[in-house]
Amino acid sequence: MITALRQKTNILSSLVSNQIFILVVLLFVLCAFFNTQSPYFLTQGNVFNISTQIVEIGLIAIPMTYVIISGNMDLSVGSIMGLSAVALGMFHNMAGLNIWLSVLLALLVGLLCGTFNAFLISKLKMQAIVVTIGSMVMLRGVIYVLTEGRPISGYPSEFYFLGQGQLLGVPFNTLILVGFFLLAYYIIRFTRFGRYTYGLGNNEDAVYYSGINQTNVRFTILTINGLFAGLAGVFLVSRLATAEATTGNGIELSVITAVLIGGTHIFGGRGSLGGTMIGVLIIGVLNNGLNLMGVSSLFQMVILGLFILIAVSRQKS
Amino acid sequence: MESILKMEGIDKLFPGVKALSSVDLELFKGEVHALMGENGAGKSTLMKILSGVYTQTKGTFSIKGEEIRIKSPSDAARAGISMIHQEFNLFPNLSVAENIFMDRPSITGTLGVINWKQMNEKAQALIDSLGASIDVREKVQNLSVQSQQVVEIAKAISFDAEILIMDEPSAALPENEVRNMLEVVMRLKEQGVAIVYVSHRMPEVFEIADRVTVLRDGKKIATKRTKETTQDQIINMMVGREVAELYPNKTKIRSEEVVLDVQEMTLGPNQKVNFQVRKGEIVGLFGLMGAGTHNVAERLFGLKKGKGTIMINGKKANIKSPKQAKKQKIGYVPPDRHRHGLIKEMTVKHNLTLTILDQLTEYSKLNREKEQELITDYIQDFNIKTPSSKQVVNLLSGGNQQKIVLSKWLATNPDILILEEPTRGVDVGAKAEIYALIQKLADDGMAILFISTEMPEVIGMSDRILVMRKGEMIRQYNYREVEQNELLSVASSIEQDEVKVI
Amino acid sequence: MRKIFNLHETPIILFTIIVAFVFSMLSPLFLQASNIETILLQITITGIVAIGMTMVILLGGMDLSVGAVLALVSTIVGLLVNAGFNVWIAALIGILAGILCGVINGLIITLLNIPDIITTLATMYIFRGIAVYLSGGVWITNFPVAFSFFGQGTLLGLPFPVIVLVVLAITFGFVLKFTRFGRRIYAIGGNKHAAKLSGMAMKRAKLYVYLYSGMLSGFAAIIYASNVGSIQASTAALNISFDVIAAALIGGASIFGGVGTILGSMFGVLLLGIIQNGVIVSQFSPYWVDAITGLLIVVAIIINSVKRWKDSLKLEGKLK
Amino acid sequence: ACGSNDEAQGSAEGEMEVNEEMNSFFINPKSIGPAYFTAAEQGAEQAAEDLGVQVIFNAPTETSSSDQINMIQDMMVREVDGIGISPNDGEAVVPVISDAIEQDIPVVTWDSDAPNSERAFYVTPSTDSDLGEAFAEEIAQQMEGEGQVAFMVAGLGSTNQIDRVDAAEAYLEENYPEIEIVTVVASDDDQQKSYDNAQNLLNTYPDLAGIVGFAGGEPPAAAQAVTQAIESGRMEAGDIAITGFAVPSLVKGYIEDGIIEKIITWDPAVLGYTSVYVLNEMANGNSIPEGELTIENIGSVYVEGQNIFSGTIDLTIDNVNDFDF
Ligand SMILES: Nc1ncnc2c1ncn2[C@@H]1O[C@H](COP(=O)(O)OP(=O)(O)OP(=O)(O)O)[C@@H](O)[C@H]1O
Ligand SMILES: Nc1ncnc2c1ncn2[C@@H]1O[C@H](COP(=O)(O)OP(=O)(O)OP(=O)(O)O)[C@@H](O)[C@H]1O
Ligand SMILES: [Mg+2]
Ligand SMILES: [Mg+2]
Repeated sequence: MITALRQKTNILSSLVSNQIFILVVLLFVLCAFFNTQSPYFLTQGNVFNISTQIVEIGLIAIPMTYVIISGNMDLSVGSIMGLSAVALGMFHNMAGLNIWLSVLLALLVGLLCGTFNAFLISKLKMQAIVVTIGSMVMLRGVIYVLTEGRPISGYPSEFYFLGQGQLLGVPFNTLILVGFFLLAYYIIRFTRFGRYTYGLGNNEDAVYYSGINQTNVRFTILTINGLFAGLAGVFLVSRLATAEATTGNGIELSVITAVLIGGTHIFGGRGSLGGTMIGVLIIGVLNNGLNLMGVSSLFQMVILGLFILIAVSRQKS
Repeated sequence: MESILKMEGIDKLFPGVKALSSVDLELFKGEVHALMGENGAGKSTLMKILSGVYTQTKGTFSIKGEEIRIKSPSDAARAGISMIHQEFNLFPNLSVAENIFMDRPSITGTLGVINWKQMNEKAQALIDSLGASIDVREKVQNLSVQSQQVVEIAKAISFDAEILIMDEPSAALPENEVRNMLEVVMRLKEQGVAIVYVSHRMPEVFEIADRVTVLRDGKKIATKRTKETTQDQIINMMVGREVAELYPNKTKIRSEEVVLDVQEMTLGPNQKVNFQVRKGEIVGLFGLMGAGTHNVAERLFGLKKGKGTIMINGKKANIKSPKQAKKQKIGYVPPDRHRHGLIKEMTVKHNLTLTILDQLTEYSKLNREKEQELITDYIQDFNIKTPSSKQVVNLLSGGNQQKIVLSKWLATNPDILILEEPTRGVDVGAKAEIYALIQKLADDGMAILFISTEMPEVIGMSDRILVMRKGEMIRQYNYREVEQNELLSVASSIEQDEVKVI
Repeated sequence: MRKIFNLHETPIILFTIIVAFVFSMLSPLFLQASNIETILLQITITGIVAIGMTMVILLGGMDLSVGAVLALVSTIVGLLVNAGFNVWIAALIGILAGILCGVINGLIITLLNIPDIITTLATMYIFRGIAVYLSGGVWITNFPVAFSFFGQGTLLGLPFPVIVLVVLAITFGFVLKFTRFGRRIYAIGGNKHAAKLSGMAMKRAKLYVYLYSGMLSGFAAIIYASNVGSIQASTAALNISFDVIAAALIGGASIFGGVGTILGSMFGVLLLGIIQNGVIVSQFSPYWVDAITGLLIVVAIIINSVKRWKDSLKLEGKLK
Repeated sequence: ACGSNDEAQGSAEGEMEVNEEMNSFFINPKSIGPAYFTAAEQGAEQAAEDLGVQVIFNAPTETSSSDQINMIQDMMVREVDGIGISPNDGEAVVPVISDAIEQDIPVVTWDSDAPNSERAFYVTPSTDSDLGEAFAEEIAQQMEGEGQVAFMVAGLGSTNQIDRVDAAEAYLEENYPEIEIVTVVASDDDQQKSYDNAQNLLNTYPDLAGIVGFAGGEPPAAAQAVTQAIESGRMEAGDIAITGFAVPSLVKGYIEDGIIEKIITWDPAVLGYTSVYVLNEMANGNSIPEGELTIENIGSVYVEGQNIFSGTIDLTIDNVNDFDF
């Protein structure tokens, strides 16, 4: 009896307390609002605009969701992104390598940075947030050493397809983002790796005691996070046609904000990729809509801050 | 005798569980009052209500005839009640002295400034009076479990409370320190403190308690003077039926085929352990805290490294991690299910299949239909009481949680199952079910190593009992060949006649 | 002697000394009195903010809004002194504004139960936005001469800001070590569950800690405004929260709470200050500054971890 | 979202008709918040009022190319009639400028250039290399052609800063071989850090004879550090020459005190005003003639090819009180 009753109230209250549901509603409300405010908001061009602009944040937010769910944190993604971008430019423009080879090497740079973090955090068991503050500063420094602050531009036109081209009438980078999102969604929902990720964030010991090498799971997540930061760097270079020393500066804050708005718990264990994507969309739509309304970015900051509080006020500490 | 506390008609309702119904308890000044009952009978709950951690759903208390309300631990402290909790409640990052005197006006002077010197001295005196040798400036995280228990006791005593509640204070202590602690209890008693002593250890209870109250399924069964009762009577009151019923009958003839052969496993200097477990056999491993039974389990499951040979089905096995142990078809139900056994925030389903996700993976995708089928089967087969497979484990009762830990290892279809404290925090009904389950597994051919500090279940369940003391295997008994008092005396190395049992 | 080597802060102190030694080898100017004074002056602002941050971290939280509070308070104080307010009254109002910001953080966290990091991430945006709005987006500068005392004045021959830092550090170090309030912070950070069982007023402690963090940011803001002489609300102290968190962690604090000291954090701040000054005094290429800084941070973190490993090894050994 | 496209476009055209007579322009600084750009905003707003057009002045709060380009793309959706950009990275805005030109939206750059783009004009006080050379010449004069000089910049990765530094370096090397550039320090636009940097420079280079500040926050920070060094007796007035770019209000006190002799400045408001003016002319189909161009309320600017020079001002004790920005 009692359990049956409990179950019923559970279903009722779970819909109301379901974060994703609320976030989707919030997103719709935002869109509806901006649609009344600007006739341009719901045009195809603008929708693609938004979708292209969220690509880099989205690409990093995907593995960052894994990172945070598994109870870790990575503040160095902006610097990794910048280093990969700059490395791409240097491999191509200074070393004279083929552009696609340079892209591969840039991704490798991202992967290596991720591995560096992963090694210190998972193998040497150092605190993730501390390690990545360190590598954030250090890698940004490496960028300045390499570039002396000068932007690197001039790439073959076929390279711009990544960030500026269209496929089947849809921006290519958006397609890639959607593809990776679906893949990541699939992995976290339908594979054991996903289960381990949640398990790790909730009770690492219990995962270990279940005969699973939890260190490897953590290592993989952090390494892939580096790789995706590198990928975001490549796409950004292609979109902007230049690699500059400030690339990715501060993006970690936007990424983490999106992930947290998406309902992922800062201390791990709970969260979802769907939520993250909606979080990324909310930030993208909010930015775009307020821009269209001509709202000064100062007020946009305040609005974003209030929005964070509203979106996560159900997430108890 | 002067009555100091009266609890009357205490009810406690947790969501979906009635933990206490209409319990009365009276305490006299200067008495040791034992509170007994099976796991989950409601002892801790009653005491947590008394110490302000929980609030009762119904009922009243009065202290020295005056009715009072206790809504928080600080209320209780003001009313002269202090409690040693069953689980440690220490601040690992702080010193022993601070843990004892945390947040207390007595060691602070003007403006809330702490007098460290005075605090350390006071704390040291307290610790010394408990006969322990601990530096009070040491951080608690650097102490052994036993020393931490001593700190808990010192903290509770330091309040100079009129009522002291001790919830299983001896569970984590080695024998000599249990002695010290009991002496302290007697001393406090002489000073007129009323002590509620929760314990599963009959000898202690009969040694120090004046009266004993027995709880069963949240109800008070009786309060008796210790001198006027016997252990059998108490057990009868606790369980409500013959003890024998709890344990399944052994019908099958055991096979002679050795599945697990442990040779020269080193647990400490000059301490070697050798033993075997046969197919379909339940081997009980008994020892007091610190005897080394836990180390045996950890070594076998790859949680600890060490010397010695482990042979499985006649082949030498190299086990360096739980992962490798699993490959060798070993399962392990750890003693601390909250920390190591379960991911309590995750669902029944996800916990149950955590160990076998690799088997459920097809082309790197989880076969979720198969998973669901398996789970439905397990929930049925093992009689796990849960509203759905998607229920969060945290919300299940302890017994059902334990069944999940058990099931998740059974799912791996192990040859060898190591059970450590498999019924800790589990109520009687669930206990019987778990015992029956374990017996059935053995009957089906599983080799089972049954490690427990609860003597009755070791005796009731094991085909053979191995007794350990200080890292050594010292005696072996066959099925129901041994009595509790002998087992205890062997394990604690006190000569039989010295043990004051019954 | 053995006791000194077992001090919690020993690794960071030793590392600071080594780094200082290396810089003094690289440049004879480094150890000059005037340069040391420069370093001390430069760390006052991060140092003061780090005191509050240390307490927040001890509770297991993080205050990302300190930079924005600093910008907001220095804007307010700047506007007030330029509007002709007495500088001391302006400073007092500024500190009250800092306290208010801290209380807002604390109330959101304790009453709405929103995690610290998210709350302060949000208020970081909000406070910064308000600061720029109040400033009207223009430089606030040309302060009256009297105002320069806070950042540039001397007292008993010592720079006033350094005195403020030292007094605040000692005061709060004392509070943390010797008062019930202070020990409560360690206790709550060390084991929330036990703190609850022992009936501690946890929310109140948290509220106070954020209040102090806001207040200390207020102190820092006044010195900042006076010291730099001109304030641009949009960029003032933009990255200070990372610097300060890094300093506290380098100083031995644990992000999980319960572990850390003001002394350690002060050395963390000092180390970062020495590095920032040292790389310039040693005439490294400017492009190497961040890379060297980051590398030294990573090294400092590793050194701290080594100490932690040792402790945990010691623990395991005892448990056996 | 695609289903409602037609409707949305329909209403878009509806509003277009209403707004037909009033041109709207997007003026995009590097970031919003810095006082320099707030001054430019005032100029642009003034132009909007004078010319009867609408101006949207906005940028991200941090100097980031990608955020900046996102915002430009958003404003293109709004179908503004012209865009004026001060790019964080001159290369990064090339594609988005091309897109705008393709949509027949006139584009100018101002304050900082994108030379490889299809922008119609660059509105600037002077070219970055000319500015760099002017700073170099000025400091060399004050240092009497010899000694150590240090450069202070806002960001090591900012295009116009790099161009000015490069030009200044080359100029000094060529014309004043006796002058040694000891270092370049960056403040990341953090006033406290530039002040710290200045202090560290004074300690590190006891013989330092000059500091050039390449961004608006640097000379005042250097002057503040020098003032304090003089007050504490570690240095004498006139030991170190300071020049570079700063807005008058920030350096007024230091010029009056004699810490700074001369600053090369310009009014950001003029840049903002001129940008709006030029965009409006282009939107109305008028051409911009070569040579001197007189703009009402502003004065004369000089059109030289694709550059529109508004000119610089030498700020000294004689005229420091003549400006209100
Ligand atoms: N926080 C809680 N929420 C829900 N139910 C609870 C809670 N605490 C205890 N219970 C229920 O109350 C019953 C009594 O638990 P309690 O911990 O008092 O038992 P106990 O007698 O102390 O057992 P043990 O010997 O294991 O310590 C349990 O069966 C459990 O179902
Ligand atoms: N919300 C809940 N609903 C139902 N049962 C609960 C709930 N919370 C706890 N319990 C059960 O109540 C029992 C007693 O709770 P408690 O927290 O004391 O754990 P415990 O099992 O007694 O732990 P231990 O084995 O360490 O004594 C446990 O068996 C636990 O599973
Ligand atoms: Mg109990
Ligand atoms: Mg219990």
